[in-house]
Amino acid sequence: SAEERRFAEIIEADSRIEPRDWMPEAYRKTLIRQISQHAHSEIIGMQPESNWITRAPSLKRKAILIAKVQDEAGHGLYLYSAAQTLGIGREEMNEQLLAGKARYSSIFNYHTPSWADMGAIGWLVDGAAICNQVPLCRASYGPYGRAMVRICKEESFHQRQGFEILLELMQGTPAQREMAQDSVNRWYWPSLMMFGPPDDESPNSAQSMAWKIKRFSNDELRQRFVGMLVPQAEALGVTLPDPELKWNEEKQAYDMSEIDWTEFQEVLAGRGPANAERMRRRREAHEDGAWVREAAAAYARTQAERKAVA
Amino acid sequence: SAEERRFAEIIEADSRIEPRDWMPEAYRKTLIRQISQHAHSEIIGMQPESNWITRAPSLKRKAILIAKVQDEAGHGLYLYSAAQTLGIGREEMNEQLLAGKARYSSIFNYHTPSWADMGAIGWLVDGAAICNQVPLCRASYGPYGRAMVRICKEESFHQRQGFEILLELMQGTPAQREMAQDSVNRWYWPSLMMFGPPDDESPNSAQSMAWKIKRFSNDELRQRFVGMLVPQAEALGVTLPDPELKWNEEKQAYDMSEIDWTEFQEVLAGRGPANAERMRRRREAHEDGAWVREAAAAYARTQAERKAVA
Amino acid sequence: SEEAAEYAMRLGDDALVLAQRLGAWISRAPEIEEDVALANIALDLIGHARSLLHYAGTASGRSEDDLAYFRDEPEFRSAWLFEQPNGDFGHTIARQLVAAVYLFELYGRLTASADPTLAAIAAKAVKEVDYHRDHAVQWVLRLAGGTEESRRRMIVALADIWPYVDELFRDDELHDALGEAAVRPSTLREPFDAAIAAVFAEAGLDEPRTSIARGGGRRGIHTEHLGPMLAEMQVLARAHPGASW
Amino acid sequence: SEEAAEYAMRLGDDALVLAQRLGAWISRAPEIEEDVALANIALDLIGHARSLLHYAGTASGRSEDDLAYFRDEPEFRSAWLFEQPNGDFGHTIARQLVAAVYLFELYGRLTASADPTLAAIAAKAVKEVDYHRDHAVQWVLRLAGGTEESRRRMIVALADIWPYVDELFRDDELHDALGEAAVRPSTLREPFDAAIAAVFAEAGLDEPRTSIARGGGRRGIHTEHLGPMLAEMQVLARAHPGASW
Repeated sequence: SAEERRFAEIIEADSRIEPRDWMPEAYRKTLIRQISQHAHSEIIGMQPESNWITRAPSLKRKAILIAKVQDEAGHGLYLYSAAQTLGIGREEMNEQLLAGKARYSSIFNYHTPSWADMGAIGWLVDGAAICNQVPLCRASYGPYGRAMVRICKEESFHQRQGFEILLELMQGTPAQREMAQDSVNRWYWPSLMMFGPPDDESPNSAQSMAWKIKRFSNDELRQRFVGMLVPQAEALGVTLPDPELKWNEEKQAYDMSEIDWTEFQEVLAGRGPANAERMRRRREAHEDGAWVREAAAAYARTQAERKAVA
Repeated sequence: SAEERRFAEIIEADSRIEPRDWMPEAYRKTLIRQISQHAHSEIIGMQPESNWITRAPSLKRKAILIAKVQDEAGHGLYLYSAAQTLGIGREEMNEQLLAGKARYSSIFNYHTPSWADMGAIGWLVDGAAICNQVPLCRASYGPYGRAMVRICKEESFHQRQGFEILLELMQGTPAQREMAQDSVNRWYWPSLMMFGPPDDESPNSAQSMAWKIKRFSNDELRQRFVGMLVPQAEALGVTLPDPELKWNEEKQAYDMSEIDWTEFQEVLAGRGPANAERMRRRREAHEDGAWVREAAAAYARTQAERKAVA
Repeated sequence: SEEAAEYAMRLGDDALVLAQRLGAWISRAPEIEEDVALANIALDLIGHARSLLHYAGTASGRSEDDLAYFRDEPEFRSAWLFEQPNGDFGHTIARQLVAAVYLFELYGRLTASADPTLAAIAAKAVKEVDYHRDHAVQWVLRLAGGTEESRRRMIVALADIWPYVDELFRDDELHDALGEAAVRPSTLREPFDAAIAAVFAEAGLDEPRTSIARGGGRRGIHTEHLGPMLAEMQVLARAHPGASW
Repeated sequence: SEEAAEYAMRLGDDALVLAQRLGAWISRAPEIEEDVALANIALDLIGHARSLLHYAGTASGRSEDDLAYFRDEPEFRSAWLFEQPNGDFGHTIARQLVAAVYLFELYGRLTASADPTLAAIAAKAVKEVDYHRDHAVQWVLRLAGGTEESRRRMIVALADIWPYVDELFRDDELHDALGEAAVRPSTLREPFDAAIAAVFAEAGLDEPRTSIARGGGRRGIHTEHLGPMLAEMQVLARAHPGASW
């Protein structure tokens, strides 16, 4: 049809699809799934870091941490808005999350037992997120691409802050250095898993790449990320916990140990360290806040009626 | 009337009035007021000590403290039962407390900023309570007198434990000794106020003594208490914070500085350190527990109906 | 001067304690927009606390973190209002209303302080607390004018918080000693009452008639809420004395 | 032996962490009778913790208080169930149900331990946890069979707690090493399931179908709930190292 042709042309031209443009139903569904998953990840992702807001060891770090978690809430809001342009309501997305029907990034099912995790999350998790997300700034769906531009800017700021936390620890006392290394040991592999399964086992990737929602394969992005980490780890003085990790001149890529994909599958299946905690906290915040949201809605209605009468 | 005569005879004979005996309405009201106030004091009195349950500095002390607060809950329950024999319901007493219509002992409107307060409360507050309460074991109203026998036994145990906490602190580090002395400084005067206003300003006392609910005057009890404290303070090595305190051979009583009765009146009028906190906690526990009590009542009804049918 | 340091410490502790309380909301708020808003307010307050405690510490060679993490409860100078527990969202809003209206009046006048450091801190802070005030007022209106349940909760929350209002407006020798460098708290009472009365009038609320809590925060006397809060706030810093973060 | 000490530490930490949680209820329970009952259970558990940690410490010359107050989070050996927050009363009861049924089966078998100290501790404890079990069961029946609201809350609470059941029944090398001195956790699963099934049948509840939490408490890996709890529990003891109380 003419619509389909026009859609294909826009994609072909690396131009943007906008909310009022026609789009294939599968494209819409894929985007809703991906954007809402991304939004949920920002929201659930607040939890592991909020764990240290009340215990942050200096006022400067407390402020930086609050600002970071606040940014995540903000990212969640932009992304929910972007998803809403595709015709799904925020309440519906939230229900899907609470019912376990919508996913969020598995990385947030890990715990943050130590302050150093505030550094490792910034350096590794936000670092991996950036590698994943920078290409999304050119995503074919306009509202998503534009949200990602804003988000990526802030994420790279977060990554630098995480690096600084680790750097401060690595230049500190033996206990602080140990704390930093332990945290890197715990977060390194989960952060590599953030790029998703190896290319030959990633079923949705081909279509997403054709639609220019996605622009690089999982393994390409993972390689790029590791390449970025290696010199930074040296600068920090931390050891990346992979004895096989080294540059392969021939392949022009890093050799690495095989990733433990059963771990990935376990967390995905709900058996990660913190899946139950994360969902409980979200549900309780939502339920405890119900009376507040109802009050705000009722008040807004009354005000609108008054204005209508006046 | 014959009833009045019989009542007077029982009182005269130092025998006990029992729930089914006739009694003057004023006697009943006085008792309800006094017993429910005493019950409320036990319940509100759990709060200042529960403040340290989660932070008690050794497991032994944690256990002793929990046991003590538990005893207070138990005393509250006996006393509510005793009051119920006079024809008032527990829910009604609780409503009076939450509405600010029933009192509790002002002493519990003081805070417990330090661990040493667990010692000072036992030594001074429970000590004063015992002096007040031992005579009540002979109170003319049977259920009250019997409840007091049981309570007094436990209170004297608590007093000894409080003394031991202070003794341990006074034999400890300089910081611990300072903690103990500071706490005694804060609790000494409020504990003396627990005996109530001076005899010449205590309007209800005369009738209560005639009815043998009360058997010694406020000032008599206060003197007895101070006489008990002086040698114990010496044994502890703490200073009682009254420079005027000394034995007066002539009067056969202790001279002491004048008590600051405006402080007493302030706390009584709701302007003590913790009045608002105490009532808020009690109200919140009651409200948060409403669904649980309703469930228990509904379940009991269902079970009773099932038994009736079977 | 030592007096200016003490004064800055009082204001700094108020801000720090309130920021710590608000920080505990983040990721638990009734809606994401409120996670953002409460985080924003907490951030502003930490900013104020840092400036004020930095200034308070210069006299004695202590850093903002020395003051925040290595003082014990009796050395904290915050008023009782700020350490009151978060409670439900209504309690947090009631506490915010009182805090923000008070701080707005205070910082507004402190911009004219004879102490240039305090004046500069106040000039920045007053714009921020103006936003906090607006945030609290809007929520009081919404909760009081929302549902029956929200109105009931708002009224309970205001009654629970009101005993802690009085302490904020008490003068003591420090204000005498500081003269034009400080703001006399008693002078803020009238504008505070007027601002609150306007909010209550719009919300159809009566001013709560409650007892007045004794207070004593300015002398290091606190309610039973501060101790456990400090235990959590200071635990990591104290486990690594001398470390830098 | 070192293994027996490690085993005693696991059991002792379970008891201590749960007692600390229950201690926070006292003066806040839904009725005074429950203040008494929860205090009673907390007291029993502290008793168990003291005996077990005393025994655990003898090998390394540490006292029960050294172990309770001067270990950091990664040295605690409690399972994740016990550190779960109190939540509403339903959550506390759900946690109590699992804990008490598990501990009853465990201590019942541990009375036959080849280690006479553990056997003696278990012999005393089993009678007490029998009461805890009865307390929890009665409340599950009341809440499930009470009002609509209480039934809804009980079901939510059980679902929130159920992920933490599995960890309790996992064997590891320590149990191999201890042989007849310890109880193999996996052997308790069947009686646990049977006891729970009976309660659920009477209460008209289905067993929650939830995910299984990973656990790791026995290796010092904990949820985000333990850290803040320890900060509060240990604050005073750590402020006065070496002091006696």
